[in-house]
Amino acid sequence: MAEEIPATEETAARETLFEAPPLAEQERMAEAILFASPEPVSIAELNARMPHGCDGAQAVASLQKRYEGRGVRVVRVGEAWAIRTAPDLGYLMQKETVEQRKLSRAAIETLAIIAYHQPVTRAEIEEIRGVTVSRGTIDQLLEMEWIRFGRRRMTPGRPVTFVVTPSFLDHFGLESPRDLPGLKDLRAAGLLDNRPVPGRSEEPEEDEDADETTANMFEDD
Amino acid sequence: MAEEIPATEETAARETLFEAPPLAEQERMAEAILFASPEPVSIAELNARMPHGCDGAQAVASLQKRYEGRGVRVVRVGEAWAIRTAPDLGYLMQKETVEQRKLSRAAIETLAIIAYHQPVTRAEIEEIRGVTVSRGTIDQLLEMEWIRFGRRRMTPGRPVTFVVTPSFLDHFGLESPRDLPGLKDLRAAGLLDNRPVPGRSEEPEEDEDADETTANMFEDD
Amino acid sequence: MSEDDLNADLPAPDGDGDRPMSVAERLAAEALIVDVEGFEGPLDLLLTLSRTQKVDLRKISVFRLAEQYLAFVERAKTLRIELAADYLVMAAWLAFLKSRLLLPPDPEEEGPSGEELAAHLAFQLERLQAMRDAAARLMARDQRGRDFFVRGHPETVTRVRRVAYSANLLDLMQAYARLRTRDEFRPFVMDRDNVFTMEQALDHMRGMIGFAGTWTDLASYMPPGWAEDPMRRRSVTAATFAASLELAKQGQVEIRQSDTFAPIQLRRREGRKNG
Repeated sequence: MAEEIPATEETAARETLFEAPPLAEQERMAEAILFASPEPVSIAELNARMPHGCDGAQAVASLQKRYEGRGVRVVRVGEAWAIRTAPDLGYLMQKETVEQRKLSRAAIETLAIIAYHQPVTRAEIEEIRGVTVSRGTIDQLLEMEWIRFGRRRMTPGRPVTFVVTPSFLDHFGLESPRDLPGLKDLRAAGLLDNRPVPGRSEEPEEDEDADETTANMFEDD
Repeated sequence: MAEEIPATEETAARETLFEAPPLAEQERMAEAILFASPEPVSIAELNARMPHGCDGAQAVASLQKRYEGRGVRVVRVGEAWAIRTAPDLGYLMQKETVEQRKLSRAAIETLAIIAYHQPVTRAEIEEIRGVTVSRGTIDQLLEMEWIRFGRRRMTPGRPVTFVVTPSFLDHFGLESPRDLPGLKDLRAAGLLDNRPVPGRSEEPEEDEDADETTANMFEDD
Repeated sequence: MSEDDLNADLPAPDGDGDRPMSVAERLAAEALIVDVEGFEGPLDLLLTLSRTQKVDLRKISVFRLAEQYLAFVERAKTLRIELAADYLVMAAWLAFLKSRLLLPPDPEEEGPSGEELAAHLAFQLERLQAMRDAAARLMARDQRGRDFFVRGHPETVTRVRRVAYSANLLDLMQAYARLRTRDEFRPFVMDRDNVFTMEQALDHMRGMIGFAGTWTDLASYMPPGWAEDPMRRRSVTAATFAASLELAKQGQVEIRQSDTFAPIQLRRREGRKNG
């Protein structure tokens, strides 16, 4: 990088050895460090992490100038520095604060049955799960737009059926419901082996607990 | 942007209401959104989060140009975009380095075979490696979210296939599976062909299907 | 097993004609034997052996490779090293390949020629090597979290809390697997598809008996569609017979049978014909 500066005598040799990178390069370094660090970075830490001879304070100052008016800014937080979104664009950040929560066991089982057996009626889901399906579970899946109502079944009572939606396929990275792996594939991938430790109760607040323990007993074949 | 079509009276008012911000402003928005998200953001999501009428693709393209040669870069990951530190500055980041999970040789080879031959069935992986693939290997790669189930192969038994994921691309800094190192040479050398074992007739009636599966994904070049 | 044992057992310069083995070759052979556990199957071993030929994989002599492999298996045998079955299967196949390569092709014989088989093996080795090189190049790439980094501080500008439920395909499949494997083990339930109950037979006969003024064969009381399948025929015969006994007990029919195993006949019992 900066090795080509001609210098005289042996001081030059020492200088070259400890030559600091050009300011533009120092600015790049500060930029990468501030970007990757979860916490604001102090000038002292910056100097410690950058190569010998670098001037962290100067690098941050010119970085700050560079980001003026941009979508993100270099801001001072106490004694340290950080990159933050420009405050006027805060409204764009709403989606980042979505709280991810795992689907309940009842919901994921219901969803799995719909995906593998669609179109399927509520009674059929209950028959497969061996427990009644609460209204909330179906409602939740409908609201997430992972399932929708299918055709009515042409049997007495003409019950509605459920099918999965394109947005379900999208979420699970499937091109079509036919691409769902079968039991044989699951076994081959080792997914049928994950036997819970006996006696360890999972999600004790759920109603299907008894159900689960009997299921586990049979899980290995 | 097609908003400048002159319109009359109250339609004009409505147009103004939905006027897209100037490109420089759109670039700022894309910048803020990409900076804020550790995971790649798709153009669709970008468009959904930016005000009506914005062109996320264009904003990202000009943003990418702006960051050329800087300490962080705008990179493409499959169909999405992300900001990542420049790889030549990795040595400054010891503090941020995460302990990489040690992959077994079997897992690494299996991953490479899936990446280069995708979509590929388990039997094909075993044929290439000459040994059975242990359950744990596939399981581990699935769990790391570097591979996922692809379409089923339209051959007898309809076996599932495996393909690599966007998070695999992100991890290895690849824009798309086409950018895998040496892919072209391997293909030119015929080493990615599905060459049947001589004497073993392999479902000749499925020929078109076999074609389709090897061709897909890498088709466009 | 000590080094001396190995050396003592490795005098024969097999594989390469008369030329005695060089020290390096002997060390290599030893390493192979000792490391057999370290190989990932016969193809991996063949690939390692092929390196001793020091040629481009495309120009490899499969014949010589087969000999090397068979020599390896022989040595393992003399050293009483247990080889896994797939190594022995490969040995048998390579012996076959060797004989095919030696003999002039028999026009009568079916199947691929020795050359075709050899070419395929060479292709497999080249492909495996290519995949290993590709894997090494892949792992040598700049990696996320090692060479380049993501944003360390995800923004939390406005905390608009919205709950998004998530699940991945693994969760979904595991849930389904859990349900389905439970299903496979449902307690045994009698399959009632092919069973005709006495109640059904009674209902059926009561409908017909009014017309049976004359002696009629019991078999004609069986409902249609039950005589073809042996399992159903057994069930319907038993049920109808039991039902006819029940009707006789109630005084509604009379039953007769002329001889052992002769057809059973019944008719409606008239109120006036008492006794």
